[in-house]
Amino acid sequence: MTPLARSVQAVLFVAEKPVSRGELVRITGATPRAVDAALGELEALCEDTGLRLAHDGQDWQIMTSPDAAAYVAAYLGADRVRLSPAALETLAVVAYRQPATRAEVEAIRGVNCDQTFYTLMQRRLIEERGRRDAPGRPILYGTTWEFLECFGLTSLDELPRVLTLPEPEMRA
Amino acid sequence: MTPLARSVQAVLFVAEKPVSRGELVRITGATPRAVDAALGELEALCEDTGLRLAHDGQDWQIMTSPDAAAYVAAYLGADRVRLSPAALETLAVVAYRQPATRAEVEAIRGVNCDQTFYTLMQRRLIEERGRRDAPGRPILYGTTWEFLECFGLTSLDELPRVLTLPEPEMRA
Amino acid sequence: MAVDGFEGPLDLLLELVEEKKVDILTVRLGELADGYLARVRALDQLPADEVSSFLAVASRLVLIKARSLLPALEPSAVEDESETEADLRARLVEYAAVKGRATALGDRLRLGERAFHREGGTVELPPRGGDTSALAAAWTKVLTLAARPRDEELVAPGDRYSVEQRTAEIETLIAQHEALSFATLLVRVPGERATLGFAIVTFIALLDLYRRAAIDLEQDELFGDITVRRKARA
Repeated sequence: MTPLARSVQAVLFVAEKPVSRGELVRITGATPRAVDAALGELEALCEDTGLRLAHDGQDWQIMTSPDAAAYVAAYLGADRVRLSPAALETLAVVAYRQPATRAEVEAIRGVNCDQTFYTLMQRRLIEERGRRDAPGRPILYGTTWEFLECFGLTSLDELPRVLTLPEPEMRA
Repeated sequence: MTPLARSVQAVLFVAEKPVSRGELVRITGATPRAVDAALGELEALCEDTGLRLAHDGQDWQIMTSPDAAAYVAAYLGADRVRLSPAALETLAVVAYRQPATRAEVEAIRGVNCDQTFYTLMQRRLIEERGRRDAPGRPILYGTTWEFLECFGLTSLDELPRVLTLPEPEMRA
Repeated sequence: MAVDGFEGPLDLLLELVEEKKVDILTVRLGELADGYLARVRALDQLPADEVSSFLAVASRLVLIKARSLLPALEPSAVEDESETEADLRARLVEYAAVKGRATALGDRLRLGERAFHREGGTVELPPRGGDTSALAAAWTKVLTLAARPRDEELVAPGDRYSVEQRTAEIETLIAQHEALSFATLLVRVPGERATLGFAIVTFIALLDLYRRAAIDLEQDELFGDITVRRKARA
């Protein structure tokens, strides 16, 4: 393991929230390219261990591996997250289309989604992501780190692929 | 890496304090001898990385490697309080409503707050303040001197005033 | 908000497609119209705020069916493009994909194979540099979330009307009076304006009675009152 990758690993270990690539560059004094390489090295090293390197855009965090979940939950006394089918549908639309407005989610699901948005916000699975530059400037929503964590994903690229139907055009 | 070593690694990773061998045995359901082997495996794996497996008697903990210390200090020194958004929310509820019970904070936030209470207690930002004279005699929490210091306040009266939303009913 | 197991009109329509065991891309949606109306009628209650969306899909299905029965029935210029069968099908396909994804996410959740992060705690530095405005913002956020209405408060039980029940009421009335005005039927409590939910349920009940040939509907002028007339039994 290179010294840089070791330092990045140590910093991500003590961090209490995701650390951006920019911050890693600043702290280590390395070039962005070198930091990327170190992250890649760390990611490969985590394979087959109890830890994973996860990222959301350019923010990075070390997480536990999903197959160790039962033991970690036993240690932490953590509750299992439960979501209604309705909340899961709303979450699915936001996760796969993000950022998305509430009106877009409602257009797709064909129902009012106030309650499910409320539930998902409370559970921190989705969050506000600015506003769309359109009439009324509606709020945009995206998924959170807790979402990745809750579903044991290391990045949004790992979202399960489902169906192979052509996706229709989005009507905002 | 064996599945047991992976699980032990994941548990030690999330733990914010040393975990005893006995606790690891209880959580994993493995024999003490198997847990020892897993710890040995983990120790060997940590060599040449940014992390170390440390122990004090039978208590085990993952720590950062000394040669990464400068970067860890650079990261932590930049802004020492790095509370997760969840921890910040729990702290906000305790700070503005104190004294408050855990059940009250959970009723307001709508989610389980065990972990964030633990973090805040560890960081000495909140502390116990006796018990409420109610069924079950739940523990009351309030903020500490360190909280005032950390946020640069001379007293709680200096907490920023916030909106005038009606305060929600507490369902303790 | 689930309506007898259906989360909205698309959910119900999708189930009908699946019941027929046909491909969503080839099924003739108009053929589902009768089944759809029957299922909506059988629901014991529709929340007032969702009636319109069920109704919108129902009317679209009926229109598609009518066009298939009467090929000469060209779409009028007034109807906007979104009224086509292709558009409804596209929405249904998209919704089916969403359902599949939701199920996949739900499966992951059930497996419980989640990840955990570390909250920190090994470093024994006295905490410093807290941001009071971030703290205040967090408190505001908690208050805002906590102040939002919860599910059980959204629809008061008194505001729920069942189409079944309303249909039965109108049948009783029409048995007593040969003809009634629509305006009369909208009066639930004398002197009080009907709620939108009550009006919509009444309207669906009338459409249903008309479909079953129990009543005739007459309207002399655009936006004029509608006369509901008992239909002579054949």
